[in-house]
Amino acid sequence: MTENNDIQVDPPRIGVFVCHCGSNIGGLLDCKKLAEYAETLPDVVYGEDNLYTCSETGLSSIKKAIKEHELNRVVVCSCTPRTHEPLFRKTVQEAGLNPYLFNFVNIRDQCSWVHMKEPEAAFDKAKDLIRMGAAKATKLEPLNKNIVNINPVAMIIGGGVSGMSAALSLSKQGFKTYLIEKEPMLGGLVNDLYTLAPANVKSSEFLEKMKGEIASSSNLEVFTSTVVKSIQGFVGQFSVDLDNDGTLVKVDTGIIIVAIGAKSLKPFGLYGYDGSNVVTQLELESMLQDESYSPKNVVMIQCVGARNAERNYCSSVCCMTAIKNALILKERDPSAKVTVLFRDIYMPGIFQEKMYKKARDNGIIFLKYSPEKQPVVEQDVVKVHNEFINDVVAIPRDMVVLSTPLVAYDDNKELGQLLKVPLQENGFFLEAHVKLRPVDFATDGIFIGGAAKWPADITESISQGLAAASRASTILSSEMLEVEGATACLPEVNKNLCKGCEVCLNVCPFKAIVKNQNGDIEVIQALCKGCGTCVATCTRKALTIRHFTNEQILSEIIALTSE
Amino acid sequence: MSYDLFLGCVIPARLPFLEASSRKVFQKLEIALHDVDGFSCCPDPTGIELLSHDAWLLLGARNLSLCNGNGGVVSLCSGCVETLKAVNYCLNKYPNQKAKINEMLKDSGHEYEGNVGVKHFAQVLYENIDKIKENVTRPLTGLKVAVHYGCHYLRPAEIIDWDDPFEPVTLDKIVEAIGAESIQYDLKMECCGNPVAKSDKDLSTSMIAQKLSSIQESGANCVAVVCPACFQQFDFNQKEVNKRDNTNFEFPIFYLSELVGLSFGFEPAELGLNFHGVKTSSLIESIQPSTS
Amino acid sequence: MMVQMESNSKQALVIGGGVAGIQAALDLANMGIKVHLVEKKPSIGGRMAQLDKTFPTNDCSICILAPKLSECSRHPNITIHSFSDVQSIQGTTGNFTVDILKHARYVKEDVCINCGVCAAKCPTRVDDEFDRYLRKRNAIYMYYLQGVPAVMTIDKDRCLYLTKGACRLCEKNCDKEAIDFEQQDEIITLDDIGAIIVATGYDLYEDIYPLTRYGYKKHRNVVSAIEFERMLCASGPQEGHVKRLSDGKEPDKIGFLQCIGSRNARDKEYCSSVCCMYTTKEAMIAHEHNNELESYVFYIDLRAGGKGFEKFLTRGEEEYNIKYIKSKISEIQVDAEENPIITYEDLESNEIKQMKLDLVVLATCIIPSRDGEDLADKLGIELEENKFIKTNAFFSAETSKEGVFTCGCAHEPMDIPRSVAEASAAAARAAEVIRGAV
Amino acid sequence: MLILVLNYDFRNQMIGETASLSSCYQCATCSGACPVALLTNGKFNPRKIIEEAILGLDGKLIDLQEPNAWLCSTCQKCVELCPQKVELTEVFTRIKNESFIKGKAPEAFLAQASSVFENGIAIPYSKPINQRREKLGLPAIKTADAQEIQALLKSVNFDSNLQKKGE
Repeated sequence: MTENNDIQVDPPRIGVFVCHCGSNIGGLLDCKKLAEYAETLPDVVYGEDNLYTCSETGLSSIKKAIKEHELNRVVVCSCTPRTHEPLFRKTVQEAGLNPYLFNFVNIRDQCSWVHMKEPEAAFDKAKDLIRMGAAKATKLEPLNKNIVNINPVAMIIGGGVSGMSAALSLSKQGFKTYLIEKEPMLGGLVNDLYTLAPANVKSSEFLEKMKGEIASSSNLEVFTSTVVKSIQGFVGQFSVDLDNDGTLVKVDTGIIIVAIGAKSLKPFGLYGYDGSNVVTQLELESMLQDESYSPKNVVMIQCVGARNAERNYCSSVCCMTAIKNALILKERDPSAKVTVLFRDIYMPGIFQEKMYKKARDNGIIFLKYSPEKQPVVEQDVVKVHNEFINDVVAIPRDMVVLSTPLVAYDDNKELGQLLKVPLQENGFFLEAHVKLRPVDFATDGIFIGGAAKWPADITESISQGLAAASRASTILSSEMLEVEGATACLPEVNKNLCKGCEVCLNVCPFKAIVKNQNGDIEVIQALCKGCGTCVATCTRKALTIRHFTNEQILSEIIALTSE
Repeated sequence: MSYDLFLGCVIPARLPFLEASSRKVFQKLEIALHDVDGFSCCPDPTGIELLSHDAWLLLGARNLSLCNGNGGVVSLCSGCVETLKAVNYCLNKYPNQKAKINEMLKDSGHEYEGNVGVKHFAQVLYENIDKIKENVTRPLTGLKVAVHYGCHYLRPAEIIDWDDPFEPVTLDKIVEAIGAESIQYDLKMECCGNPVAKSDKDLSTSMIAQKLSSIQESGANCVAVVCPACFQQFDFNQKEVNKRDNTNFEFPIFYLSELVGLSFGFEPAELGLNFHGVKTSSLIESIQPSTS
Repeated sequence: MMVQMESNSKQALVIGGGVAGIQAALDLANMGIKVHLVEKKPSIGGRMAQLDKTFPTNDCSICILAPKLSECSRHPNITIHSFSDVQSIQGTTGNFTVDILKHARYVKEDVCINCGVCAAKCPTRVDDEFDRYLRKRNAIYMYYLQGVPAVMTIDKDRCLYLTKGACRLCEKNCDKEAIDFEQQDEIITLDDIGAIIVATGYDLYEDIYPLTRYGYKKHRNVVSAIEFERMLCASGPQEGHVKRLSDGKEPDKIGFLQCIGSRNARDKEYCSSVCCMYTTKEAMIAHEHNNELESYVFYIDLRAGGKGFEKFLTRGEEEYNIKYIKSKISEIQVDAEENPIITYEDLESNEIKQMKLDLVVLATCIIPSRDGEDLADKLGIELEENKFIKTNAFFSAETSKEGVFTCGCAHEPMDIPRSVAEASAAAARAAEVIRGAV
Repeated sequence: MLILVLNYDFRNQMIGETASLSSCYQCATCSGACPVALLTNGKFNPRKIIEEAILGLDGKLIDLQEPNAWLCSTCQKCVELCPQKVELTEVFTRIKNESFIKGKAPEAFLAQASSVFENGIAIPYSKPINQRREKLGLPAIKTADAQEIQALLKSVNFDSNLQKKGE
């Protein structure tokens, strides 16, 4: 537990640390002067500037100052709590302070960056911000984090290769695992593929092996023809209602992994798409299942319905799919004439670039077109304006194959709502941080892998499935978990103010507020993210939010206007 | 050491003084050159090959089949060297072509195995650079040479298999070995433009004009070449450039063998320097005041 | 994490302390598994620590990495072995014994507080590797400002005392008595290693191959992308104000040349995967410093398949004055003012154009770690033809040896999100082995 | 308007035995490095020739001579720099060989070829040259028997193609 009773909380003794952030802040603002200014403020007993307060050097300096100057409040004036608050809280905690006796002042994103052209005004603003931060610090109260018990059970939604990989790993790690698939069989999109790039393996053989492993895992339970009806609870303690072919199944789980994949776009109305002589790559895959199928003149068109205003993204798997299929056609009949019309060839890395080279060397022709001058599919030929010679070339064809992007399932919206996780503009799931938290959701205990997040090939889907399993395992491996303490609550003394109007219930984006059996409003602490929406809307001022109390916020406003 | 000598067409029939200086230098270095009867045009890799690859391969193979010297064949011309090396390369890489060509050669009594080594005369000189140094009696101190490697001396590197295709050193080292200074210039590795004269004379003139300007900027006082096509382009066409562009380039153009010959103490007249388009005498006089 | 699940005595070894190795170590540690993280450099952080910003969000790289560095250093389940190499490995999956060679840094790690007094007193100035030789450091130095562990290291090849036997100014000036010239290289033996993750990242093409056709290292206004990254970086040698190395002038026109060394049958045949994107990011950041900047990106194919990448390129064109020109550049000339000049074909008009630039940035190829072959020998794993670690085509964490996993650029060039995801994937696989090995 | 149709036969002829042509990914290294392309501002364009060869556009390359492959200086810079090891000059040679067959070779090439056909060598020895050779102390040269060379050249139809000039 995080109680630190050994340090006297009153009267406030505040230490202020002003970070240069290299030259991000220090290049514009005189941080030394700001630290000196801070020392003139009420209750501030120590001020210091650091090149990088977040560096090990800066952090040990904070700890040293807490000891030497008997600080009981720490204010860091630097970047953003979004990335750095956990670090500084942990640091003061290590020095014996309650982590909530730390206050963050953002003088970078909200000052030095945005007022780059006005250094003097920015300096004054930084002083205001620091004064406000110190004033709030005097009002900070120690808080305890909430504890949640972890149910060491995993549930994966989606039984494609990504979900299967996640399920296998978690079950091998010893966790009871449920794998939910809406279709009657596992395998997802791979069921519809003939072979898998880049290793040219038959999809069916690949899937059989994986399904076999799943079948022989004793603690892994598969529900096919099953969809999620409702999800209650929070990290460590989710309870999920499943609809298994009409039967209600209740499952309790500690974590949830979303791996529902994506679907291939049907290009209705484009290039004379008819599903027989003008088909998608996915349809070609099933035609290739017939090993005698071997068309003579094939033209493939890339980026059909992608990289345009409506879908402003590269689906990243289509070039590889087209090239793989083109190579199969060439292997079946070396005299087959296969031309790929492309905008940019997306074949990054080692395996894929090599495949692209092999395709050219095997006689597959690649021809660049521009989105302004789209190819025209005619009866016997495809006419295309070739960017490389600035002329129109006619290519004989009996088959046209359209490479369409992977697009998000419509189901994403509904599942997103059930899970309370966001989607991005193209309808794919939005992870916590695109760079460093690629398989986490911002919501604790829920993870994402595979094409449901963004178009991904087999290798990446498997890798992300395993990654989600790893992230899930970090939670499932503990019996208990600490969650945010700066949450909303209905204090005992305010209970009589609440008239049960339920406005808070409806505005809470995390569905953290319920009316309990007694008809009283209750905030489920493990679900509350401390956003404050309920407090702002509470007509009776009954709800309050810890760490952002009225008193604390007023102290900032008063400090702002005091100079 | 001895080599068969492949003279090609241009040098013996148009620029025999280049042959003279080369023979003298080789003699001094005690490298024997055997004259072989019956060579045809190599044929020209910038002419005949472009019309008929088969004809080029056929005559090239025939020429190679006539060589029997122990050290292989040496040529004074980069074009001939390229043809002979490329024919070798091609026949050895594609046995079916070798069989076809030998079948065609059978009637005239020739057969080519594909095993004659081909060298450029500058390559032989470089391989004997220590001997060159020993023979220098009048170092060319004060000569600031813009070395022009020319394309076919170096490329295609896989076939020529000699110096670096873009950062060559051999000719510079020979120039330095005889006491002259090799001057770097921006367009050093560019083509002289000779081959395009057959299709666009003006373009060809522009190419040599560019090179000459670049050489002028560098402060060099003469140019060294190792190919008769380059030689003609630089030496005889300098006045074409001056006429067209109203410039006044007057760079003496030396064959590498001539420079080596001068450093060995041969008199300019012995080397045939008087046959050059751009006069060489005053420059030579300025660095080697005549003893006579 | 509060209460860890009881775990068996098997531990994990992660080789390489870049973002991939760090993520793998953190995941395993948070699962309750003890991890040894071995880094050959004096501090962990790897390449990501050298970057200025990261695409496509343009987050400050070190700012988002630093919390992870700290988390590693304070995590009770992680032991960082910095300035260390793997010496030898014995055993099989579930039961490896590993010898680590910890190089003497001549500074006591547990005593040094990184106050910097020693460096201020050190008389020897040498080129700083972390800053790509664009700045000097002292013979006693921090590998980089935010480095973890945050302790000094003495460069034994440059230290006056260690090379010539006289000086010891650092020692005299260290209040903490942290300097220890008697320190020796030491072998640390780790028993009970259940699984190994190799996350050794990549090396830079320009450190090995000469690039003479581009005048790299000859023309001062031709720099490599990582150098430009340091030039852009607020904590870098130019403090984020990009200046030409020849004359200190702020560039108004920058050429970015793609595929330098890569996608080339004479050189590295593979695609480095990340250059189209980081080039766009670099051009954007440079534009934020100088609104007059024109950027020209010379490419073969624009490869923007990741999440939000295509949009990122569009933003570059529309808002940051970036022009993308499909033409590979094979040569750089310079004029008398050392302005790079390039010749290229404009495919729209089929004209051949020459462009005078203020600065050229080379997007050089990602190449396998130079120590890769040696390490692969010790581990008994296979490399593929380019000398990256050979992996299963579909299960990218699997090397040719059971119990040894890999992630990130050690096996194929890739961006940070994929490296991080792969790191977690490798951690999952390592955890399976360790937990199944009871 | 000329309709350009992808002609596989011509493409295959252009690919030839070495097959390096098909590796091209149109990066434009060649056109950016070519000295003739620069001087003609892209009128001669090695990249475009290669793309047309890949697509088998004989109508462009042979009938229209667009771009004109005869302008190549054979400097081999492109061959050396091509990141896909395409033997560009070899492809140009195939185009020019085909043009020769179709009577589309420039006059100066035909003149040189005629001399080789007639004499076995490109430049016959004139009297003044022989005198000069003597003065320089050079030996007399015995070149190939012209009849023999003619017979060999006839075996590859060199003579009949030579007659096609101006057709």
